[in-house]
Formats: sequence, C-alpha cells, structure tokens
Amino acid sequence: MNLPGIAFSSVSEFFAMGGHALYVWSAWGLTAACLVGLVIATRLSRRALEADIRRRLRRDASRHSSHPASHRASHRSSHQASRHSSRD
Amino acid sequence: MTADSDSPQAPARKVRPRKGGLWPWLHRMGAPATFFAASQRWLPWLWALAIMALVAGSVWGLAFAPADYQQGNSFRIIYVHVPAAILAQSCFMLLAVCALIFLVWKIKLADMVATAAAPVGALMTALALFSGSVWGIPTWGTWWIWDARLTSMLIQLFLYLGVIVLRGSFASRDSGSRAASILALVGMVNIPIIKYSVDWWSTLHQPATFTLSEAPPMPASMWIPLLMMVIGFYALFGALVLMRTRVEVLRRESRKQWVRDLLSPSSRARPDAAVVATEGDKS
Amino acid sequence: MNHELLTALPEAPPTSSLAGAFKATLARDLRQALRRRSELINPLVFFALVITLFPLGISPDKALLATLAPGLLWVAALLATLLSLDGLFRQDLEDGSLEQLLLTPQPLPLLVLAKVAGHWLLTGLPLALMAPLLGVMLGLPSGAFGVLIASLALGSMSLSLIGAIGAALTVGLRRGGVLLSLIILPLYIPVLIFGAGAVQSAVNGMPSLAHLAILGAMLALALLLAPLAIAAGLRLSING
Amino acid sequence: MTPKRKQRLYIVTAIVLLAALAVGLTLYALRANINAFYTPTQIATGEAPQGRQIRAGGMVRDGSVRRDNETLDAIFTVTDFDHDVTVHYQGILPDLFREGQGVVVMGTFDGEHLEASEVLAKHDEKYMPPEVSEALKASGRDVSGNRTGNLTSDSSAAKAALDPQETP
Repeated sequence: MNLPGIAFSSVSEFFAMGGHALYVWSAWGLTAACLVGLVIATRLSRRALEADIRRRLRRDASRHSSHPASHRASHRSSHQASRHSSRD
Repeated sequence: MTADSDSPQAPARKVRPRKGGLWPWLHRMGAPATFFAASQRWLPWLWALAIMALVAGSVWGLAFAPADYQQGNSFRIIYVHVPAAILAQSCFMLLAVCALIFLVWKIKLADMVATAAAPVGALMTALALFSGSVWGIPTWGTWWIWDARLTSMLIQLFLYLGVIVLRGSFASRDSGSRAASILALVGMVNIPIIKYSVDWWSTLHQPATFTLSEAPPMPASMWIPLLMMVIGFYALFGALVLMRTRVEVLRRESRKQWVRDLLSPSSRARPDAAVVATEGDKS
Repeated sequence: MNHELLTALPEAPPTSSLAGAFKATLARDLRQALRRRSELINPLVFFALVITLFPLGISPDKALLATLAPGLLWVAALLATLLSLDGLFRQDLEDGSLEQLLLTPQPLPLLVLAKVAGHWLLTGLPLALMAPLLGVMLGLPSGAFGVLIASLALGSMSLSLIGAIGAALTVGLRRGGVLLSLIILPLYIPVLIFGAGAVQSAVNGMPSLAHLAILGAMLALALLLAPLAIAAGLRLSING
Repeated sequence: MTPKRKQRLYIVTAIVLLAALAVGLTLYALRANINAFYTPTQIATGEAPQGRQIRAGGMVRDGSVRRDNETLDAIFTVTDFDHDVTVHYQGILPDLFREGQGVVVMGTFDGEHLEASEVLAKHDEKYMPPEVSEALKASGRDVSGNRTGNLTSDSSAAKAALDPQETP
C-alpha cells in the first residue's frame, strides 16, 4: 500500500481543520490532557507513597536499633507471613 | 485454586513439573510481590508500544488521513472517540472479570487491578462522551440526543462512579472491595445493552465501523491510523493500569517484608534488586 | 421480633421447607410493616406530593401535562420506591433479626426474595394502584390506565429487586442514603425507559405489549440474579 | 428423593424457567416495533399511525430538497428506494443534511406528508475521502443508491480508481 500524502497544504490550514477546528482540537486536546494528567498523577502518587513508606521505615529502624535481636526475629516472621498471605 | 483448575487427571499431572503453562504462571503472578517485580519488566515495552502507536496514529490521523467526503475534517475526532469508547467498555469488562476472580478465588491482586482500573475506565467513558458530543454538533446537529447508545454510555459512567465511591465508603478495605465487586458484576448487565442497543433500536448513532466478519467500510488510509490509535489506547491503558496497580500493591503491602527490603535506604540504588532476589530464592 | 422469626420457622412443614421459610419471612415482614402504618404510607404521600408539584411548577395546561404524564408518573413512582429502600434492611439490622436471617439453614437468596416480595407488596403495588388517580389529575387519557398499572406493577417489582441490592450493600454504612441513590439510579434507568415507554405508547394509541414484555424480561433477569447479589451484599454488611 | 435434592431440583427448575422467560420475552419484544420507527415503505402501506409522534428514517432523495431561505421552510423526500414520503420541516437543518444522505425525522404523519418537529442527519458507518466519492460518481456508481449497504466492493473499486491520482 502506498502512503497517502499530507491532507493539508499549509500549517494554518492544518490548524483550521476546514472550519471544524474548535471541535477537532477540543476533542483531541481534552483527551490528550486527561491522559497525560492521569499518568502524571499516578507518578506523583507513587512518589508520595514511597516517601511515606521510607519515612515509616526510618522511624521503625531508629526505634528498633536498640534491640537488634528482636528486629531480626520480627524480620523473619513477617517475611514468612508475606509469603502466606499473598497467596490466599 | 490450582487444585481445581488442574483437575486430577494423569496428563495434567505429567505436565506440571515443567512449570510452564498459563495456569501456573497466572498463579505465580497472583502473588503481589511476584507481580510487582514482573510488571517492572513489562512496563517499558508497553510504554514503547503505546507511545509509538499513539504518535504514529495521531500524526497519520490528524495530518495524513484524507478528510471524509461528507464530514470533512471533523471526522478526525473518530481517532480519539472510538478508541476511548472501546476502552471504556473493555475496562468495565476487566472490572467484572477482576470482581469474579476476587469473589470466587479470593485473589487480592485482582481487586488491586480493579481498584487501579476503575478511575481509568471512568475517564475513558467521560472522554468518549465528550468527544462524541463535540462530534455530534457538526454531524448530527446536536450536542446530545437521548438515544440508546449515548444513554447507556452515560449510565456506564454513573456505574463507574458508583463502583469507585462504594469502594471508598467502607471502613474496612475488604468490605469495600467486596461491595465494589458485587456492584461491578451487577453493572456488567449494562454492557450487552450498550453493545446491542444500536442494532436493536435503529437510532442515530451509527453501527460499529469495524466488525470481524467484513472488511472495514473505509479505505486503508483511514482505518490504519484508527487501528493504530486503538492499539495505542490499549497499550496506554495497560501501562496506566499496571502503574496504578503497582502503587496499589505498594500501598496495601507496605508493611510486608519485601516492600521494606525494596524501599529500605540500603537498597535505594537498585530499587528492584531486593524483589528479584526474594523471587529468585522462591523458585 | 426475634422470637417471632424463631417461632415462625419451625412451624413450617419440614417437607416443603423452602416454601415454608419463604412464607414465614414474608408473613413476618408484612405483620411488622402493618404495625407501623405511618411508614407504610410515606411513599404514597411522597408520590402524590411530587405529582402535585408538577402542574404548579410547569404549567396547568392540560395538553402539555398529558404529554408529560407517563414520564412524570414513572419518575415520581421510581423516586418514591427509592425513598422507601433505605429502611428495607435497616430495621432488621438494628434489632438483630438480620443476623438471624443469615444463620437460618434455608438458602439466604430465597429468604431475601421473600423480604423483597414484602417490600413490593407494601410499596410497589400500592403505588401502581394509586397511579391512575394521579393520572386523572395530570389529564392522562383513561385508555392508558390499564397499561399504567401493569407497567408500574411489573416495573416496581424489578425496582424493588434492584434497589434491594443497593440497600443490602449500604445497610451497614452510616451515611448510606446518597450512596444508595448513586449506585441504584443508573441501574433503574432501563426500567424507567421501558416503563414510561409502555405508558407513552398506550397514550399514543399503539400497542404497548412489546414494552411490557421487555419489563417482564427485566423482571425475570432481576429475579434470577438480584437475590444472589442481595444475599452477598447482606453477608458483607453483617460480617464485615 | 431426599428433601435436600428436592430443594436443589426446585431451585434449578426455577432458574431455568426464569432464564427461558427472560429470553422468550426479549425475543418477542424485538419482533415488535418498539420505538415507533418506520421506514417510508411502512408509512406508504399504512402501518404508521396518523396524527401521532413517530420517527421515520431513510435517504434524502436526490434533487428533492426545496428550501426557502426566508422562512427556513424545507420540503424534501425521504426514500427507501421502494416508497417515498414527503417531509416538511421548518428550522435549521444540520450541516450534514444533504441529498443522498440518511436522515432520522421525528414528527407526525397526516396521511399525505410528514410534518417534522426535528430532523437529524444520520451518519452511517462508512467513511471515505472526497476524491473517492467523486471517483465513484464519475464511474457511474452512486454511493447512497447502493441499497444493500455493502460498500466493500465499491470502495475497492474506488481505491483502484483513486490510485492514479494519488499524492496531490
């Protein structure tokens, strides 16, 4: 199949969309804006969540640092728990 | 779950040690930690596909595809309207399938996917409605008409909102998940109505352009970019849902050891090293 | 109230325990509702009030009202049903009989069906029977009264079934009211379209059997699926 | 049969009956004309009620549109290529309204013509570039005159016709 040529003869004609600029560009623009916005929002929420968990981990670490033995014990048991609960 | 699916027949048992096949794979993926590590590897491919298909489809659809003989350039709205509408319905089906998996097999990952996908589906429905009504002005001569297709899409938007709000309104997360799953399954009844409304009632909205049985009723220079956009939307949707599911996995498993290993200050340099390691000693 | 249920169930003959449990639950609900008559007439009063507002709000023009009447009557009846749904399981939840319902050996979907049947007998059916009276006030042609009653009776049964799903899902929530309408109204729309369509085509002098058939099909579908969803919703609301 | 099995039998029977009822009623309703939509043939054979609000649909016959720009009156013929119905409408017609194009008209039929309260241009599922439609016209084919709606052969013929004049 041979490629079709460009459908517009000038840039301004492309933006005018044959008089339907308002409809075409508002539909395309809003769609693009919403999708990009959703991607950005997801990234931001991931960053915020990771920062939140890190903060809690640091707090836990500073609390546990005085009892290294108990930390290891809890470490092992919670690891086992995660394996089990993730399958149920 | 596998005990049910791999029925105790001899051939199934023989196959099992190979560790291949869809069911064992799905079963492994049902574990959030495994999913988290694996989805990290899928995401770049999905993003690449999405961006390539969307950019190529947009450029072709906006600038190279010929204008329609009747609608002129307003026909170019098809390249965002149709993919959004297809995704809106696919996403609801995804919600219903996830709901079923969650309610029957109690696989929590299915519910996380549903949680992640519902807002994306609602957005797609809203975009399909918006681009459709914008398209309606130059073609039909009206923003909105209460015909079967448009009305059922609007109902679907409300259903999405209902599922999202219902999930959030329970004190315990599990109750909210189960309530939203029940509503998603009930709302699934609406999908066939949307699908066939156009065929049952001869209303304003045109029938589907693409069917499996017949050649598309438009020249290749018009439908190839449309196909690209549909593929691009699917890939983008997949990438978005994966991203959002990963956030949801992190949120729900934030007290599990693998998340601690992943996010502890020592493993910061290689974020997925810890997960890969834990997965490695499992198999 | 609790022992009422407990004493009612063993009375049922053991051979037809399904029908017995159904009847006992239905009878209990009806008995209880008839004790609280003021709550019983609430939807009817609401229905009449809303219909009264339309001529005052739109215009007392008879011809205009007659064209709007099918839709107005159906929307008002739908809202009246919605209004009554919030209390469908709430009372039982508060006095603990809902938990007992979940513990009975009979299948929960069946018992739930009995409760919904009770709800329909006490709201949907009276609304349907009252509708012609309000139809007269709106100038609805008398030829459409039969279809109006039939469509409302058929449709409100589906409305009760679908609405009970939402009521079951939200009964444990403190502020369930708004949420109930959000999740229920979208599912009500098909019923509303075909219900009002039946009356409209009767007003236009055309056969409305096809619309009634669709309403019947929706009812059959709702009877098939709704009890399961209601039961699941109740278990979720009670057991957390 | 044990009571338990009897119970199960009752439930299964009820489910089967209800499902059959739902399917049967739907099929019955689909055979009837549920949304008062009539083709010109149905109107011509007297199936459509007179003096009631109905919906009619078909193609605008070529060369039948007469407009009065002062009063916004428009008279045109809607056809399904077997029968015609004359439509009178006062108001602004949609952009896509043109001869040879599908329309949906809402209005009342008085036995002679349809007095339209609303005219909507129905857009079909076919799309093509303007050159293709011109090529079709040049080759003596009429896009909208194709009653079966099977355009696949036409569009491939049009594509063949289009190929030489590709890339303007």
